[in-house]
Amino acid sequence: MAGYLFRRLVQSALILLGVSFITFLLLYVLPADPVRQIAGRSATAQTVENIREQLGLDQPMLVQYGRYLTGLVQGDMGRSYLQKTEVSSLIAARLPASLLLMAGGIACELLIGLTFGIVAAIYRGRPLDQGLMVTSFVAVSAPQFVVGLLLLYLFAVRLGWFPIGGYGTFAHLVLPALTLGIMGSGWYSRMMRSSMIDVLRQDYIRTARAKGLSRRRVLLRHALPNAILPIIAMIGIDIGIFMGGIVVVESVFGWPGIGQLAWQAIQRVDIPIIMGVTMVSAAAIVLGNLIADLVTPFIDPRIKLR
Amino acid sequence: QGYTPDPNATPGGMITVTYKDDVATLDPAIGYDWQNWSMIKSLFDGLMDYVPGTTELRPGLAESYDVSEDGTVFTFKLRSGVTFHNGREMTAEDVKYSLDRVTNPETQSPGAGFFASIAGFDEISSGEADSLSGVEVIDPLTVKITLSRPDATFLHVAALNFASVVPKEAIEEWGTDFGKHPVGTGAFKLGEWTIGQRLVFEKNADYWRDGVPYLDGVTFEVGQEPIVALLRLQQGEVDVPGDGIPPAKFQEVMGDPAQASRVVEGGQLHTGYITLNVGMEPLDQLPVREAINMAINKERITQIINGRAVPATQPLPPSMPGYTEGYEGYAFDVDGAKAKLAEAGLEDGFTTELYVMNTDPNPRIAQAIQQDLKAIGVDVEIRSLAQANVIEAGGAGQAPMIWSGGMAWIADFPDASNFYGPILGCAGAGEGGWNWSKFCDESIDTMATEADSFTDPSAPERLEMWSEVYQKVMEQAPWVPVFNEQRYTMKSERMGGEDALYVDPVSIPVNYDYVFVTE
Amino acid sequence: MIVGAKPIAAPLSGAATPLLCVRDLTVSVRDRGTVRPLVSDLSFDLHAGETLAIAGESGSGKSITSLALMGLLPNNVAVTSGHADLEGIDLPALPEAQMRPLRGAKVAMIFQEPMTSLNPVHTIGAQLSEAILAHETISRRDARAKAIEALARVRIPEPERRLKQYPHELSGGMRQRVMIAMALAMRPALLIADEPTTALDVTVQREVLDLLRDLQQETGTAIILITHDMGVVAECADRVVVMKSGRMVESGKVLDVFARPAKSYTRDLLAAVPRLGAGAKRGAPQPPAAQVPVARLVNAKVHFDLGANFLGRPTHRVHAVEGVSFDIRPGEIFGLVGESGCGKSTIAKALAGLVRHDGHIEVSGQQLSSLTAQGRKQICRDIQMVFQDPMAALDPRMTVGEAVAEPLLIHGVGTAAERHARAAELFDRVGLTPHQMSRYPHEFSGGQRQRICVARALALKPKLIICDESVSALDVSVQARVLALLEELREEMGVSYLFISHDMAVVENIVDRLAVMYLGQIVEMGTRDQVFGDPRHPYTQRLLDAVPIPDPARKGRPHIRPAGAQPSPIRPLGDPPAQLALRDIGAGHLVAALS
Amino acid sequence: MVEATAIPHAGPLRRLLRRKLALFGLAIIFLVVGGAVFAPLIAPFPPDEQLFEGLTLFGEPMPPGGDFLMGTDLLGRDLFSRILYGARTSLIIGVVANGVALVIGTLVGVLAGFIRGWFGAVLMRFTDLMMAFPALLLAICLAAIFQPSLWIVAMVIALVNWVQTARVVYTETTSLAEREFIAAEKTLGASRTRILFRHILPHLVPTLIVWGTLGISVTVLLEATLSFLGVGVQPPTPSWGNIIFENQTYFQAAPWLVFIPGAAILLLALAFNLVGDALRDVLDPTQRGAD
Ligand SMILES: Nc1ncnc2c1ncn2[C@@H]1O[C@H](COP(=O)(O)OP(=O)(O)OP(=O)(O)O)[C@@H](O)[C@H]1O
Ligand SMILES: Nc1ncnc2c1ncn2[C@@H]1O[C@H](COP(=O)(O)OP(=O)(O)OP(=O)(O)O)[C@@H](O)[C@H]1O
Ligand SMILES: [Mg+2]
Ligand SMILES: [Mg+2]
Ligand code: NI
Repeated sequence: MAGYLFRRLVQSALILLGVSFITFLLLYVLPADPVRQIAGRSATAQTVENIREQLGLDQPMLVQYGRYLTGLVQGDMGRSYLQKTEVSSLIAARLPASLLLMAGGIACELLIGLTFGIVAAIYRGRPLDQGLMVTSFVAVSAPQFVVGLLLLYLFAVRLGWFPIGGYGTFAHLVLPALTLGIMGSGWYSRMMRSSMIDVLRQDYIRTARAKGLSRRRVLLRHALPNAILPIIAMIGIDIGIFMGGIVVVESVFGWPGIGQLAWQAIQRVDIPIIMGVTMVSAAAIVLGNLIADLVTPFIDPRIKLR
Repeated sequence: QGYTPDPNATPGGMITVTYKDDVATLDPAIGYDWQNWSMIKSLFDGLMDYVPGTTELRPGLAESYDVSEDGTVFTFKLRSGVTFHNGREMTAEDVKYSLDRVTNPETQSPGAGFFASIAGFDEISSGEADSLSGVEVIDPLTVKITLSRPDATFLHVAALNFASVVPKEAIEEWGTDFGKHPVGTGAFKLGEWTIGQRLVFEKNADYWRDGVPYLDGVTFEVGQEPIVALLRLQQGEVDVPGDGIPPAKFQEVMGDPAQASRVVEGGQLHTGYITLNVGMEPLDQLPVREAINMAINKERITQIINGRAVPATQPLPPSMPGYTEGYEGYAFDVDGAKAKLAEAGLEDGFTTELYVMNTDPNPRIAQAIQQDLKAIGVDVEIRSLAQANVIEAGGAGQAPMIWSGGMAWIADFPDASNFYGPILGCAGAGEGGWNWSKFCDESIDTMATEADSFTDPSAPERLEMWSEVYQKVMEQAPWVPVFNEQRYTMKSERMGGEDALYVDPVSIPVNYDYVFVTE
Repeated sequence: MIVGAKPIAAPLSGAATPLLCVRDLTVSVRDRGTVRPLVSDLSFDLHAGETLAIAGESGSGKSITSLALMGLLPNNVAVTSGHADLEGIDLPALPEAQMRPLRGAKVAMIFQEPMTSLNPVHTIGAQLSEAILAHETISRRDARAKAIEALARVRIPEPERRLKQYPHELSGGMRQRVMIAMALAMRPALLIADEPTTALDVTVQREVLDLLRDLQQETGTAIILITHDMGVVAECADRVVVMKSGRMVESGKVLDVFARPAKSYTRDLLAAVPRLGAGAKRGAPQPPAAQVPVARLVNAKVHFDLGANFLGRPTHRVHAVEGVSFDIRPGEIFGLVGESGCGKSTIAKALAGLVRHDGHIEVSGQQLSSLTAQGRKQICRDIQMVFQDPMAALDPRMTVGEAVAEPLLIHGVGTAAERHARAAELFDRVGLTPHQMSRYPHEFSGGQRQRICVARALALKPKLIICDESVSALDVSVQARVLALLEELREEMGVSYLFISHDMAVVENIVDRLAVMYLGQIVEMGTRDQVFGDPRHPYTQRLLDAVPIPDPARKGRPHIRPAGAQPSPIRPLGDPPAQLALRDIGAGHLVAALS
Repeated sequence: MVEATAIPHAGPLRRLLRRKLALFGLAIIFLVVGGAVFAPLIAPFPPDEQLFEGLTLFGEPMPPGGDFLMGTDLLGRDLFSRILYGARTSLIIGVVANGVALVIGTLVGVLAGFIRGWFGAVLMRFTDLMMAFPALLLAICLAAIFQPSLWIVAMVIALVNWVQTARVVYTETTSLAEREFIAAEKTLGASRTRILFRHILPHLVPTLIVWGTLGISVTVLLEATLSFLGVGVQPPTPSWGNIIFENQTYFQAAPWLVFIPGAAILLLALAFNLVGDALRDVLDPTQRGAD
């Protein structure tokens, strides 16, 4: 186990290294000059050159990358070109909100997706199953911006159950997490359905029934843990998919996460922030996958980590 | 001075203002965004200032000033007893320090270029000196600024955010993080800043102007989608949506008399234009550029943005001194345009590209332009990209046409010269410059320099000259001026103060120092 | 109530009312719109404390009958007429809600597949106490105590520790015992045991059967024992019902039926039963020919590494095969016996090139480890394998015709038409009809599938066929047919076999020579007569002793129960087991020295 | 209890056609494809013509009805015509690009899961890397470097979307590779390619159907995001995703501009799913009789 963890961590570090290099390369070839953004419209050629030199942007790409990496290893992500603040503190201020939102999103999609999937599997082939299938397709096909606004309009403005955007309490989290989770819930319900149908055919389900257990218990205690196994790998994948979604959701709900930070940085080629957010999100994704892999043996004791 | 306080104004109360984008910095030497511009104005003061709600200059931290005959020496007499938010008294040394700082390349100020007329600017920007030789402290309350050439706009420059006076010790304490811990002399001071969520400004009780500000504080909530901000305004949670009324909601608001009555309309020092790259085939031919100018149906484009603009005929917006009243420009005339194309030997039209920033409504406007040009046989391919990519393409001179929306010129200060230099003059036409037309006419440039050498910025001859400059520019048609945006600021019921404060030309969206709440 | 026209299993003691009374039970399947009966008009009685065996060929509806009693039929299968009264309650007619409390409490069942019938993600303890808690309102702690007691009763060593283990950490025999413990913990009035020992080797089978009998004596539970092994029937049952194609053929006391089978099918069934000692009558095996052996193992070893330290290096090693040497001569049937987990399948896999090995293995003169990919493919023409579980060994998405023709296709033999013709011929050969070729594996019974696998193995006319428990799951009559087929093929084509089985009787009947394995090593090897006639190693003796004898008259002989925990082939790295030296005690009869 | 009704044997196509839902799905697919192919014949207006009568005096779009079957958009263009032409783009993205992503993902996952060893490890770590890599950034760079086009956006989508499929397929393949019939194939001397294509791939079909059909909606919407960033089709070329994106803030003022293209995407994905599900049931021999 410890050995596995060690190896996986080394691999993860290599992956992050790869991500950082490719991202850096892309940003380097990107036809957009950050110095122009910093120097402003009235800048003279002299000023532009001064700034370029100060930021080391006149150096060859590999030198720049080496410098960035050296900083990164020491926990220094550099300073934002436009905000002048340390990227690490900007990200640190916003990361908790994004993580909370993702956790909420995962919780929502699991809750909705798994429930729907289980119900659909039980009522396989009947109208309820078909209804749920259509629902899951609606969930997958609905643009998040519209879903967010609809939810906001309905539950916050009309019904007043939740605050209209913002951050802080649990009530603030519900709608954004729901918006983020709805798309995934469609996937999960389809995956869960097929996984569940498969598990319900297994012999041990028959054994459980032969013991005289209640239907509920057979489903939740015997079928669910087995059916959820293939789904766990997906939760790791989700974090990557969410990175796109949080930009939209955060802006609709005024959620102070890194999505908005990244978006503004991309619009204005604030390279240190783009790099920082990329690295943090890549780390989150790698970690998510790792956790998914680490959690599986707890649910399925047959799996040995090697 | 020039401003009579509102007799109905009552002190007290907090208001909430929302923005979509986060506030990047509150450092006056750095901040150059739509949102932080007015915030910085309320936190800091410069030597000069504007009468609220107008474009009229008035002294700020300077009590009075003298200008030498030749217009190159400005002597500012400072007010006494002005303190920074940290309690220390402001002196002439601070003024000098602030100007040295903003022009020092280390600061990386996007506004450094505005100070190019101060003697010693070149030395400091090339790193030969670390202080402006043109700024001298005469005594603790007197500063003398010497220019290397006469600059009619210098008083406006002194009123820019970049010229705000900052305390040296605070900057030394915070270093580059000063932008997150601003200390100024302004009407408000920063109370709390939760990154990504909100900023709270508190009233500066020791503010040197008597009676203002009225408000106890302002809460800025950032990261708020404009549509949601409007919803919240309708629910009474927000007082002023900083990004204005989103297009999707405009008809709804204006269609409801109760809400429409809370919308203040005003002019704006803005022009939306299309740049035509004079260095690229076939736009290098004047008739082609003229044809394009004639082909654009500006009325229709203003209709697309809910009529929230007026069609433009020239680079300057109507409320700008120097605007040429009655100038027709190029009237919409499809046949005329076709004739012009034929003149250039392009009766079959041609294919070209139009770059545009990818946020609504810009792609829509681009499509309207595309349709108009198609009518005269010009096929336009739209390239809708992120802001930085459009700016890069423009600077590199790769873009045949660019629609300026989203990145368009809103004047830094209300002077005609502000629309020329970097965007139409030779200075900006080089590689990477902001003159995306790459238009450079030496004779016009000379004329512009001449106009700027006046001592009095509002001298009629000077405005006359500027008017001529822009007419000359339009003769060459490097731009298609499309419209001048109108400002529509919506406010909550409880907001008080003259309408002019809500469409203040320099403090967008509102002048926080002078508005008040009525409950 | 009693329908006289049908043969009805007569009650053991006429006076008492039967515990279970099954009358005219018909179970049908809905398949592609048609309704087809799987079990027709089945009737029998069962009294408390009695054991009823249901025997019959594969696919005759034994499992379906028991599932019908449990109310656990698959969705598309339903009881269409008749009834089955347990203490006066008609079980199949009960709605699910009322049936549920009866399951476990009144009727319990041990399923046919012990490997898959336990939930892999819960501990043994959780699954056991859950069963107890479902029917009794007692505290968790009491349930745990009862679970320990139940495990102790099925003689699982260290029951407290086992509670925390997961099914995959137990051997097959242990799992089967857990299933039994679970069924018995609730003290049901009726216990249905569906082939409880098919998957087990003889020693474990012995233990399980003894256990069932002991428990029955203790609790008075009535047992329905479903099996295809007539030895088991003879040893354990009081009465027997013989089924064929969903119908009852014959029923009666075991002694009577075995002594005087009334129906020809029963007679055939009994005749087909392989008996230990019967092989000797077949005559001595051919003398070993001096040809090159088809396969030869010299000091072959297979290890699996387990665990990992923080550098990712393994910490433990399974010594699955530890220095095994033997050869298989042309035309010879070589047997490999030994208890579960001793490494038989691993040897088979090593020969087939499915696992890496150390040491020397050569097939028709070519050393396996030095083969190129092309050579390996070539070797496949000489050596073929018939797997233990035919269902698992056939691709469920391929028609059986394609499956049989596939090896020809792979090796580019003939045109499509020729391949088809050859496949048809093979189908004929193994006793199937060519028009079944377009069907899919799940549409066949177990025995038929096994024959399809044999046909596939024969397609390339190999020199050696490895049969890994190939007949264990088959009922005796089918088993006999398959064995006869193998024998015939040997005669005709001179094929050699490596025959792996836990069924000593079968082995004795078919092999020429055999090796007995224990913990990855051979403990005894020789000709059939040498090993069966004169077993020298104590392990061989124990193995032979455990074989059930299909003669009810010899019921209840004492058995040696293996004592203590079993030694394990898993050892820390760097601690290989000692190599046993084999000693020739005459005429090639090799026996390991006792340690 | 159960009625005996005999149904004679029938070929897969006949059996497929007998399913009502599958027929419904097929009908929709034909409708969409037909609409896309014959758009110039069917569309009442050119898709990018900004009609003068398409906007009200205040510059508002016209609701469905009258001359405009589905209303007009913010520039006064006929929505119905745009939906018809948009089907071309969206079909290419949703079916072709998504399909390519599915194929790449399946190949990578299957190879990594089946071959294992260092080759499989490298493939999977590469997949992890791609998963951790910010796809939008790649899109922006490509947008700025290349001329935007439908093919670039299709390529980006294929490049980005295979990752999840690869991971899921990988997990499934590893467990399939452990199945005994695969070992049996090896003893027959079957080549790896044969085992992969003939014996492993068919078993992945159900999963691939779920992923493939859900992927339609996702990629069609993703195309809009990418176009917004400048990678994809540029205005005024319509695509369903674009139409939604351009107009999503107007979902209250002009709901038809969002909900009609949304419904189109939904129907397309659903139709493919219905056909896919039916195909799987028809082709999968183990499912016969069951259900
Ligand atoms: N779900 C099902 N659908 C269709 N036919 C089925 C189903 N389950 C079982 N059958 C058929 O019912 C018949 C009886 O099956 P059953 O499992 O009872 O046989 P069995 O006597 O237990 O055989 P074995 O000794 O192989 O276990 C077989 O022909 C089998 O193919
Ligand atoms: N892939 C593997 N990894 C680790 N251990 C294994 C593996 N395959 C087999 N073993 C172990 O090797 C030993 C020999 O297994 P093998 O399957 O050869 O037994 P067997 O004699 O065929 O038993 P059975 O009669 O139950 O089939 C067992 O202890 C088993 O647990
Ligand atoms: Mg059975
Ligand atoms: Mg085995
Ligand atoms: Ni009766």
